[in-house]
Amino acid sequence: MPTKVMFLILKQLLEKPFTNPFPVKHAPKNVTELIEKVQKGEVQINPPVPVPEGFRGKLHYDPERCIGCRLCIMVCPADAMEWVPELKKIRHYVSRCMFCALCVDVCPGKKFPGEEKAVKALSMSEEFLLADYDKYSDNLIEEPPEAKEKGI
Amino acid sequence: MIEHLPALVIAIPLFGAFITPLFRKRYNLAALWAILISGLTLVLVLLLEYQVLTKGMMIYVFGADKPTLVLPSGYRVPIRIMFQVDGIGAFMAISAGLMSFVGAVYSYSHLQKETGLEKYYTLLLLLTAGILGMVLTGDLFNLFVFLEIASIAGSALVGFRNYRGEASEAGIKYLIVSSVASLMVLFAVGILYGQYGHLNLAYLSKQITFNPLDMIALGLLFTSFAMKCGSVPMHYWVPDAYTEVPSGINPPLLVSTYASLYALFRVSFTLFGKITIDMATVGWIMSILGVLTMFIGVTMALVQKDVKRLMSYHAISQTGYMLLGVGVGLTVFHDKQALIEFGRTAMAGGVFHIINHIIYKSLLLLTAGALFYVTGTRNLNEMGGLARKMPITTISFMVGAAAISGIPPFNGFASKFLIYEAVYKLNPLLAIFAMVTSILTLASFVKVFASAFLGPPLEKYEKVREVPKPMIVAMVILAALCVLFGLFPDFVLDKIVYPAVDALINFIQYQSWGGLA
Amino acid sequence: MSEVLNVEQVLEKLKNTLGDAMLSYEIREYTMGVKRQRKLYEIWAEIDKDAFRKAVETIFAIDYPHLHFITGEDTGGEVIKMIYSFGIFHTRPWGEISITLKFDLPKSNLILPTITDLMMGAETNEREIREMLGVEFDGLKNKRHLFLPDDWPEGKYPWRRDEYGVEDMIKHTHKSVKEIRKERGESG
Amino acid sequence: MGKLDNFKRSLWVFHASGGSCNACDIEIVAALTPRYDVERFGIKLVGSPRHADVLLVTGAIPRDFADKLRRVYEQMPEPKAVVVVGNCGTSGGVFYDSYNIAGPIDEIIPVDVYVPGCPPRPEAIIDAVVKAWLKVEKLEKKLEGKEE
Amino acid sequence: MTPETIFYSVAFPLLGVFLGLVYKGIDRRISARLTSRIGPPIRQPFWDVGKLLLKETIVPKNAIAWLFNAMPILAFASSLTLLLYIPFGVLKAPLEGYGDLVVILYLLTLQSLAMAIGGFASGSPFSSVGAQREMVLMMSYEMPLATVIVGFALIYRSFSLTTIASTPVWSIVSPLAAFGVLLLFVALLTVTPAELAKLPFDIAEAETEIAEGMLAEYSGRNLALFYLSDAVRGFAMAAIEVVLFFPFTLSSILGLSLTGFALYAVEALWFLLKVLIIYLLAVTLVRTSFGRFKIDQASRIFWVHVNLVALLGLALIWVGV
Amino acid sequence: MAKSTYYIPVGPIHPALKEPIRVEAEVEGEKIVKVDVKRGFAHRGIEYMGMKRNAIQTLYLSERICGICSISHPYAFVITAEKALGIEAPPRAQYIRTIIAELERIHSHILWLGVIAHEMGFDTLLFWTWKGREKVLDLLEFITGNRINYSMYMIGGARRDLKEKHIRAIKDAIDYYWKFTEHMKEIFLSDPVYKARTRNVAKVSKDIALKLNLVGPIARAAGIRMDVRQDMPYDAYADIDVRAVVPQDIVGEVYGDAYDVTMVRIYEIEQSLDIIEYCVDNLPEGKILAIPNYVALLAKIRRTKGEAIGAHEAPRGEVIHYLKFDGRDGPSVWKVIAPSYNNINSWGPLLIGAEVADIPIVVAYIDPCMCCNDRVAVVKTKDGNELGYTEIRKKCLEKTEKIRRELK
Ligand code: SF4
Ligand code: SF4
Ligand code: SF4
Ligand code: SF4
Ligand code: SF4
Ligand code: SF4
Ligand code: SF4
Ligand code: SF4
Repeated sequence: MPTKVMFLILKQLLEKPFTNPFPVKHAPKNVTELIEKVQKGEVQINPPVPVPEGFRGKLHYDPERCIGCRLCIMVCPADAMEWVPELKKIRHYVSRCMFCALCVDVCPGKKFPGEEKAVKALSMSEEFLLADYDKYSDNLIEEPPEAKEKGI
Repeated sequence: MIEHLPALVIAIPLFGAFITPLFRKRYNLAALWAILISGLTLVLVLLLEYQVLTKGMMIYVFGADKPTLVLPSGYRVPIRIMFQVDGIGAFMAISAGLMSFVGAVYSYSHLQKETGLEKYYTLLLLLTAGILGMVLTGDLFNLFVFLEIASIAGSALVGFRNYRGEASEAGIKYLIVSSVASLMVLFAVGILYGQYGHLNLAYLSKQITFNPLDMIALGLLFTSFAMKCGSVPMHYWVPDAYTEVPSGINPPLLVSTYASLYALFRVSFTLFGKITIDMATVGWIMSILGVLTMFIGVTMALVQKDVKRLMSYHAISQTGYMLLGVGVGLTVFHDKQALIEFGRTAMAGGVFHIINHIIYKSLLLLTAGALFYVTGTRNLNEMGGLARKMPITTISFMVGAAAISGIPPFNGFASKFLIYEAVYKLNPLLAIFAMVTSILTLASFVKVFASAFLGPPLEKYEKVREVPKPMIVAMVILAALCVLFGLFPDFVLDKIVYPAVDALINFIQYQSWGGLA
Repeated sequence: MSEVLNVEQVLEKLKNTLGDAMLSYEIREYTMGVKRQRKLYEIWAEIDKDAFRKAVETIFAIDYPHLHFITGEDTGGEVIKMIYSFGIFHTRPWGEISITLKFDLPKSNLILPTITDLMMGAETNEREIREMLGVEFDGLKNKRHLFLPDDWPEGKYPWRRDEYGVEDMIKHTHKSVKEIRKERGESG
Repeated sequence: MGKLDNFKRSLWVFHASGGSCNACDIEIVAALTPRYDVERFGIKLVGSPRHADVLLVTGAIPRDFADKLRRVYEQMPEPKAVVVVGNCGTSGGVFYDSYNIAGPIDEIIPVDVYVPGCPPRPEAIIDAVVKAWLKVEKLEKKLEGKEE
Repeated sequence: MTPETIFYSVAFPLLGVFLGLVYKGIDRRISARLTSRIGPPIRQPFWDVGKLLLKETIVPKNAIAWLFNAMPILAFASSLTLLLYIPFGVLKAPLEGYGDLVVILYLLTLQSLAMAIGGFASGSPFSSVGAQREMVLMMSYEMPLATVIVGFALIYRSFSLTTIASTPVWSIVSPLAAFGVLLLFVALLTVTPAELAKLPFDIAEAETEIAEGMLAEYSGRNLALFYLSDAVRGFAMAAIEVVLFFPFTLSSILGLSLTGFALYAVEALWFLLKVLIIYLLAVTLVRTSFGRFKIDQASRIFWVHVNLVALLGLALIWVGV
Repeated sequence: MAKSTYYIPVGPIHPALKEPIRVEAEVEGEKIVKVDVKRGFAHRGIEYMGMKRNAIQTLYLSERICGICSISHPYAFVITAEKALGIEAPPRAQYIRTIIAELERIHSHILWLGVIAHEMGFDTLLFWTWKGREKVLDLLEFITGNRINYSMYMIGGARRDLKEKHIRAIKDAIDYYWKFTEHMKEIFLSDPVYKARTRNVAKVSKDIALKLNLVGPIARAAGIRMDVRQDMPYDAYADIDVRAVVPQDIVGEVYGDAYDVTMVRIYEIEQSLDIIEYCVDNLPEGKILAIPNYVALLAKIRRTKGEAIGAHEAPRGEVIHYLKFDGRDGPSVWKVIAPSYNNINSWGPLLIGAEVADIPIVVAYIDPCMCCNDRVAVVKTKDGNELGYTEIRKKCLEKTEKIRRELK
């Protein structure tokens, strides 16, 4: 019984697949080797679907710019910011964040001498490939470097 | 000695039956006695078959100086009662001997809780004797007498558990059906006797002219035997009887049913064998009845919830295969070429199916009995998860179910395959129906299997154990036969089935008492 | 279909049937639209709790309503403020009039008549309120828990702000990495 | 050829969701659809935990769901892995101070890979697959090391 | 049994398993392409099986262990036996003469049956519903299947597949009967997805309805066996269709006069190609372009529509032969 | 079949339900004779949490009620809050909000079509529709910065403006979807299997729909002309005369079954396209936030007392919020009614007498939003297999340790 779907799929058979073959087309035999090769530049990885401008990826925190106003903590819906009283800075947990960028909106930031405008301490990066074995890994926590060193 | 075999085969169980009541209250002894007697009978019928195979048809004339003397000096007509054992008769006798033995073994522990067992075993042996008489006799009136014996013993057994209302009712039903059938037989016998003045089958078959009265006689015989073998549309008594009878009796009772089928074949092939014109019609009627029987039987079975009742409907359905196989043979009985091409095969299928069916259906009914034995119910909805408790019963059931559904390599396949292979040549629809029935049968048995044996364990059957040894032995014997017959069908076909079929086909030989006259 | 009334007429009907039981009432209007501004009307009424059933029946008599929600507020005092909101004349463009009934239900006698006999679908709402606030509905057939498990402890009602509340059941899932690092011995 | 080679290239996934907002769940489904097509890695969504190699969990796991999740995890045959998709499963996320959350998931069953995001893009889920492969390879190396 | 037969009996099943998996791989790849995806590599089924063999095999507490474990073996064994009855190109079937279409019918049934019993034996409600559906479905499609078989028996006056394969059916029937054969082909094509438990008749394994149905409780080695028997069955079914309806040899079409090994090789490849085409048509295309029917709808389709087609075909053949 | 009744638990983890809910069905053969729906496996107590947080946090919490139509709850929330606080969003923001909501409707309806096809094993259609859906997701990501959970709304406006490039992308997508919808109509409404599986399945009459308080496409498929965008318009809908899409207007007759729902949804996509076109063409100029400073906003909330009811027509039906501000920077009472809250009412009556195979369709056809639904806590008394749990917990900790060491 030929149906419309049949025509549809036959047409699709002739078209190029819609799939974006990120990162490689099929499962590689050995990923470790593959990654080494990629690092050496021998193999190219297919990029993911590009993110648009204004994409809300992992939050980037620049402690230098932070004035410790705690506005970000006030608005954060996910309690992703932790106040570090010893440093009067904050610590951000990527694994708690809901990527709403409210904190970015409210952050006043700091103006360094010679700059025209204050630059926010918080910004949204384009990084979104965040899978990790440990939710407390360094990659998933944004904090002033000394916070980790001193264990505060 | 050997020449007295046919008489001994009847005499031993009869003798056994009369002795059994002496074991009042000592039921175990009675059971052992019955096992002994039926075992002996089994040995005798096997010997009988051997004789028939090697020496040809056996004749035994009661009261004659020499048992083989059919026509004592000067007579042109046989006057004495005689047994005439040909292939098909011996074939049926084997079934009977085997099944009463198995039934007796099974009953040993199955019925321990009942009372009045000496009567039970008496009846069992009587039933055996009746069946054997029916299939061995060469005399029409004698056939009637043995039919009566088997019927009465049968109905008493059906009603054996008379403390159950259903059992008594089923017994009475069985008795009524049997009496009606017997009356019709008697009437037919009367018609024939009135016309030809003789009762000897072989002699009658030579004389028959097929005048209107004969036609009536044929009709009466056909109807009554069809009724007794549970063909549609007169199948209503079967489920009741099979369900209510103690499971140990199921095997011989099955044989007694097929003894009627035998009688039907005997009448159609031998008695009216030389009537060339209308045999095709009778054959067609038989085939169509067969298809209807198998189809109606199986559809009725699909909706049953009582295990034994369900299996009884399958028994009806399976009878259809036999009718179909033999019916197709009968249809082309007088078309030599077609007979050789497929008629004989079809008949072989039908006849082979008789013994196969007796074996696996007995097996199934015995497993049903085992289920009843441990659960105290026949309602499928109340059973479940028994496979882990009763592995041997489970396997026996699986073998039986596979066999009845015609799955290779079990015996059901062997005979059904012959039927498929031959039947489509007469009419393809017949084969399709036969195949579909098999599948429906399969579905139905999977259902039984699933609800009784599979599924999560039920609390109330926590303490259930496998059934006692004798029951297991009985089941295992039959299961083994299912497999053996399925694996080596050629042996069975050569040794007992084709001789039986040829006996039906070569009615001339029967008419001449094996050439003795 | 019943006759379409405007908001004043609806209010009039309510006033007529309830009489003194109508403690206070108000028609709120909201202007919607940028290019073509038009108005929407809502009736907010405070009633006596004994007149509740009558009020609902009146609404059903005007038009088969759409039940917006049933809720209640426990302000921590002696009463629970019940709020019933219905919409009538929905299915008509700009026509839906929302009627909100508010009344105080004393905690000493948290019993209300059901409205499931008038509207089957209200069962969900009533069962929710029953388990959330502990309000019994007289005539509610299915009293099994809706959201809460069947073995929910007696006398715990999540929306209550008194001793029947669930304040003690809160779990804060976030842990500071400070402790984690200490546990793992990663930092000094 | 490593012992777990076949395992790596044929991951069958069972998806359990409890107390998620569904965004992660639909991104998981999206990962199956033509744009991302994880089937090209041999990944298949299966309907029974008995067939699964990987348990994908989303959501903050309400208290009475925790039991179910544990049961599903136990039903899976070894070797198996757990991947948590989304921040509310990873840490509780926005639902951090509810009185009804048994999560985060790692307090209920052991987790192998986390996929932060709210919701993560389908590619991030694929990235998690790559991370899982790496983990399997590490395990493989260790097994080989032992055998020698 | 000659040594040759024994050799075939070992080699054929191995080859069959291999081909079954390859065809499954191709099927998945093409199906992916039909839906605009890249799809898994063709070797994927091998990895799947390897993976399953590596996994723990769990027997659920509620299951009846011995039956539960026996059924996958039965299914696999029967699918392997099935292969032994199929003539492979011009090669004769190892078991030719030992059985034929009817046996094949039963072997096909046996696999569904093993799955159903396994499902019942797992003691899970999903599996039981799945198994029940399988039984209902089986009852429904068996009649058209039987009709097809009887139809062929009518033409060849034999059930033997080798006899059937030796002469193309189209060359020995009248035009009327040829039309009948065509109808039988249509019926058989419709039965194929049901027989293989593929869409639109994968009712017994409906993932979204009853959690993979009969197989819900299976894992590890047992699941691998079912997986393999499913693969083999797919190949075998397509092969049977080729043997029944398109037994044309390449040499007869092109008039080649090959002998010996070359003949076998060429014909074997040709046969594989034909099987692939049928496989893609009857399985891949159909399963990709349909949704799942409900069990009663499927039942009705087979009992009424497909049966009518098949019986009409049979009638035409009967008249035409 | 032999056992006359089986007991089939569906869920809470079940392939048909990516979301947890438990339907316990007693089945005779294939017929369902008794149903019991157990909700509560997705309770996160959001309303409760919202009553403790500030309004901005609560607004974003409301976005996580549901990720499928992630903008619906924020939309209802901002409308309610604006009504209660007396804030009026700038016209441009109103139009932008409407555009986002309608884009979301497109993605959500296509999602539903794919899902219901998937429920009947029709994965081809799932793949095809979702392939088409990627376009609107890309567009939404382009506009808002994320594929799902757009974080676009704010009390008193919207957070991101539409630029020229966005408008171009929207127009492009609209063209694409006019064609795609046409295809969908052809394929869904003509496919024999699809029709066989949906026609007369999950059938509700108009009367029953009213009595069960059903909302959204299901109510409309039953012939009730209800649509918040028409009955109580807000934002840009107030300028457009939106009319409820009902089957009687499309084909002249009403079955109220899953097939009609399909039809309604497909035609609503077209309606959405019309609305977006109008909004894009008539987009007012101006600012997008009434109070751009969040701190000031929170301060205003703290100062204001008020209550209001607000509704938005989500893809699945009406979302109603009730908010009461009482001197805190967050709501003191927050009540959320999601469409599925009402629509799940239909499962009981619909499932009885249906077949097992229909469960997923009945369940999926209302497109349940358990997340919206289970707003309430479920706490179990402490018993059960505590031991098993501790063991797992131990294993889990050991494993963490191991992994951590391995990865060093
Ligand atoms: S992006 Fe949102 S959730 Fe994440 S830290 Fe900022 S405010 Fe909190
Ligand atoms: S990150 Fe920004 S908002 Fe947060 S404390 Fe620092 S300056 Fe203030
Ligand atoms: S992580 Fe975020 S997007 Fe994912 S389910 Fe949880 S709340 Fe939703
Ligand atoms: S200890 Fe490890 S395994 Fe356990 S919850 Fe934490 S991260 Fe997960
Ligand atoms: S209906 Fe949707 S959410 Fe539910 S299982 Fe199917 S695809 Fe998943
Ligand atoms: S129902 Fe929705 S809004 Fe309410 S608590 Fe649950 S998830 Fe949150
Ligand atoms: S209706 Fe459903 S999808 Fe829409 S916002 Fe509510 S929960 Fe989410
Ligand atoms: S359950 Fe409803 S609200 Fe929740 S994610 Fe699903 S559709 Fe959205």
